[in-house]
Amino acid sequence: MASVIVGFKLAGREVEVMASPLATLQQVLRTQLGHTSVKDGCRQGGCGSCTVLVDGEPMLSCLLPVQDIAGRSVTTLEALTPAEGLHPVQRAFLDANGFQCGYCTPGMEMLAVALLEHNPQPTREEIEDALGGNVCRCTGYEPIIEAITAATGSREAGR
Amino acid sequence: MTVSSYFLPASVPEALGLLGEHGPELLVIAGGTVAMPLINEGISLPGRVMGLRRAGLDRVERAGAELRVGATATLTQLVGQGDVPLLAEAASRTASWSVRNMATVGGNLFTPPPGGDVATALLALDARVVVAGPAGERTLPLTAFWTGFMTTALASDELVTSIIVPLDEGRTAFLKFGRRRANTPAVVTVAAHATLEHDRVVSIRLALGAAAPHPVRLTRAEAVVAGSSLEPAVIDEAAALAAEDADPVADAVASDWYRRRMTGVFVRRILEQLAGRAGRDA
Amino acid sequence: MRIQGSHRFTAPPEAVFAAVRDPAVLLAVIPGCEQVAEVAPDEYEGRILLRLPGAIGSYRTHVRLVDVEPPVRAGLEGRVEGAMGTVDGRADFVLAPAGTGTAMDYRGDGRIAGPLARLDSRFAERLAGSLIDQGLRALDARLAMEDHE
Amino acid sequence: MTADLHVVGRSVERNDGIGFVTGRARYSTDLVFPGMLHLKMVRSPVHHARIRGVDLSAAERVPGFVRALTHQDVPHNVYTILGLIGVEPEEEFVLAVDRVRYVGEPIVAILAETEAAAYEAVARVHLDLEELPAVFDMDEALAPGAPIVTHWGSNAFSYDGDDHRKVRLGDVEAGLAAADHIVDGEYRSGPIEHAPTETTGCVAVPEPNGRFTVYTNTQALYFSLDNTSIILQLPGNRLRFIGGMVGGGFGGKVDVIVEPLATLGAMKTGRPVRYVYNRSEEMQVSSTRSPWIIRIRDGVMADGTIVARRVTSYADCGAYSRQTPYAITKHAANAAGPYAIPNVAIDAWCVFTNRTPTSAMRGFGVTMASFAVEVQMDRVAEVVGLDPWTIRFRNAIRNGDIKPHRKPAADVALVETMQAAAALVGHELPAELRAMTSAPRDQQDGGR
Repeated sequence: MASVIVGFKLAGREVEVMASPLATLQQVLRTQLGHTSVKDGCRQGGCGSCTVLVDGEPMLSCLLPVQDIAGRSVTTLEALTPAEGLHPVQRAFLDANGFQCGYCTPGMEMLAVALLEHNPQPTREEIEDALGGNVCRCTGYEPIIEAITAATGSREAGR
Repeated sequence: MTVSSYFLPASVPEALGLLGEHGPELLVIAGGTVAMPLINEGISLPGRVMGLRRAGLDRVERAGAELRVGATATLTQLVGQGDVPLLAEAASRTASWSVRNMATVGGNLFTPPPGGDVATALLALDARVVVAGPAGERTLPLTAFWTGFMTTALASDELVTSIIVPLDEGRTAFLKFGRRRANTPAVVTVAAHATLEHDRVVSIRLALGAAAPHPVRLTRAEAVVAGSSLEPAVIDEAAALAAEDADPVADAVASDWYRRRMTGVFVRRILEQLAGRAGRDA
Repeated sequence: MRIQGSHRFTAPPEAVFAAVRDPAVLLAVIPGCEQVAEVAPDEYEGRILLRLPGAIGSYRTHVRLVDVEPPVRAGLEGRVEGAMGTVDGRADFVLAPAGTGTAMDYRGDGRIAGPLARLDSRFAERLAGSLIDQGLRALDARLAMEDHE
Repeated sequence: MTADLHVVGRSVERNDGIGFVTGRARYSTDLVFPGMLHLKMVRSPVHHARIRGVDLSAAERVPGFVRALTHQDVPHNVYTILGLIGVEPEEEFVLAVDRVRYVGEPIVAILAETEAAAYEAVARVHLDLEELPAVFDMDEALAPGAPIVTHWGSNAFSYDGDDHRKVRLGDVEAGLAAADHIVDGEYRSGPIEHAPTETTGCVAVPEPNGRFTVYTNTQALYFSLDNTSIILQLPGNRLRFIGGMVGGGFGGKVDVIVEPLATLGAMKTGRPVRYVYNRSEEMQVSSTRSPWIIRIRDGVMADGTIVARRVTSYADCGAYSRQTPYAITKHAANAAGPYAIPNVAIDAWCVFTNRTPTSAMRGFGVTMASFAVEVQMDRVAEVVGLDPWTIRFRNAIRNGDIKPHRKPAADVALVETMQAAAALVGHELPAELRAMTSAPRDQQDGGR
């Protein structure tokens, strides 16, 4: 088993990791780079808890060999969290109580961020469709949809 | 098995070279959405894996009267193209946004049932598969691609490189029935392409997914519909034949009985849609 | 893993039975089959390739015909073995004249061991059924062709 | 007055909320330690079998294999969940000895340097199993001649020397005989998996002082600690359990399944051991809510008064009892519903089958009772020609009423709750129902 060195951009910084063949981006982020906001709910592409942005597009890091994204730019929730205070989407999730156990929350937020980049004023149906791949087992989806809806407002207000 | 090598060829010749060198035990993946879940849980234990994400097969381009879709073009790319609305719709109804950003069109041809919604649409569009091997390229119609459950006409030293979709005039329709609205495997999927002259059906292709070992054309239903004006009696007969010709299995999504019933219901609905009539209840 | 099914051949039972005992025919009709050799009377070894994520690889196959009663019935006992595991099993088929052709009924039972056993059992049964069905269809086509020659 | 309150009537930010929305909340399965080993389980591929042999030789040759744990390595090889709450007998092994009773039952634990190596070694363990007949249906399991799942020769759990849990009040036969109407109902439910988003798991770390620190997502930290202490025969002061972060539980993470073996692995290797279910294990192996069959026969007078209720319930506990016998006791106490019925007989069976063991889930034996009883109440209302509100108000339990387990009811508020619910949904109740209260029957009008 020959490990390989893979370089990519994480939170705007160049990183290099030593990865075993076919190691996933999820494994590398969680076990080598300390980005444990990237969760590990199923490793089957079924729960969305490991959602990260690759060049701004949401992808499931559990299904993505890290070698495949060499040279590309990866964004996790660690990258979005300001040194002080919260990202507007985080603020909205906190205000709406869009979490209970918190395990699905980072994936939900990453997806919400990507959605609002593509579509700053999504309808409720568009939010529901976008969240189709992210599973929550505690709160139900209503407070999460409320949070994202509120985040559209706060983005507007912040401009 | 601990994966000893993961290859990421930068071209088709390089990929074919690796396939020739390492033989049939080289697992080929593209988007990873089918194979990686099995590898992650230790169900699949490949020693060597080849990924096609960087092999330069991800273009979607219009060439004359055809749309050429690279094998590793993502479902999101299909959603974004405007030449074939049926394909955009089928792709948009497949899996979730994040999965569509990864899953490939070529990979959809190999997805175990009840997957393959895009493949079902491609079948209705009479698409052809371009296959590269040591002896060069060959093209085969999609109808000849699948040979059985999880088996294809692809030789062990060949790769699918692109899918060619004819840009035929005609009406199309796509219906997928799942247990929820988004990110759901199909109970049944039906796709149709028809040319009509006034009210008369000149030609029709009806494809069924999720209720057969692989996407299939419903040839007996097509024969009944061709030449008709989609009268209610014709639609009834076609729907009944389709339900008869379905070859479904029971899985966690639906029972075989239910899939057969729903095949009839959704073939009826798609034909009513083609006829421009609002659906009747089954 | 249990398999069961039936198939109709256009050729008569004698021809079908003879074909099943001919390594050259087996090589041609078994999907993914790369080589077959008769290692003893009614005993064959071969290699089959599978390209599936959960079952990828090349499998050594050893099959012995037992309880042979031409052209009516026979059993196939054997073992399929590869890096991903083994399948030990036995299948029995019965041939009966049906018009000018043959009706075949078969059933079998296999024990899967090793990594292969982790595949969903319905998936494995369906795959086995599909491979057998393809083989029998190919056999039928081949016999029909010979008939016309 | 509310102006003086800081919390009541206000929305309060959760003190753990910042950790959740920033992803900084630290779950036990996020933790990585230098030299950490991965534990993966060899599980039964069949529903019921005698174990003739286990061959580890091919697994031991897998690069990265460190060691295996078998039943012989476990100091006290039996789960003691029920023992801790006084329910016996203990019957589930930590690692199977000579028999497996459900698909997924743990047989051998593999410790390896990487998860991939652990998976491969697991796949290479050869099990020699003699398959036995299995039973999956509760009625069949209780019928004569059924394959017996337990080691004591019956597919029923024993309560106080009886083969099921009994609750009796008054004379149910006399009550049924005197009734104007008999209303029968049968209610069934399937098993339900909790499906927490974070799968069950823990990391056990050996400390320089001879103790073991176990980071776990259990819902019941001290339950897990006590069980691990008993199973490993280690005094509790050598175990330090750190929990509190549960990525979804709902009752599914109280079974104490992963901590004892992870800790044993750490003891045997001197290295941190991570034992986390993958998604398939969570769905297939972790316990579920029991499937139930509940049969209710009511004797009802023409005015809607229920004078007798017989409830016969069956809960499928799967191959091992875990917490289901306790759930059935709770069920039996509640199976007649929150109604004042003078004659009640409740018979609740805990049935063993070769299905995945069942255990606690939200409501714990009472959820299905409520479902069955409330649908039954609607049926009773239909039979006597009353609306669903009236039938419930007339029979609602009030302070001082005797409950089926013969304790007087105190501090009940069913009548008031229903009045508030009616107001919330805009349903106007008749004056008779609006006038009712939960005060003892001899202190108010409208009592019967």
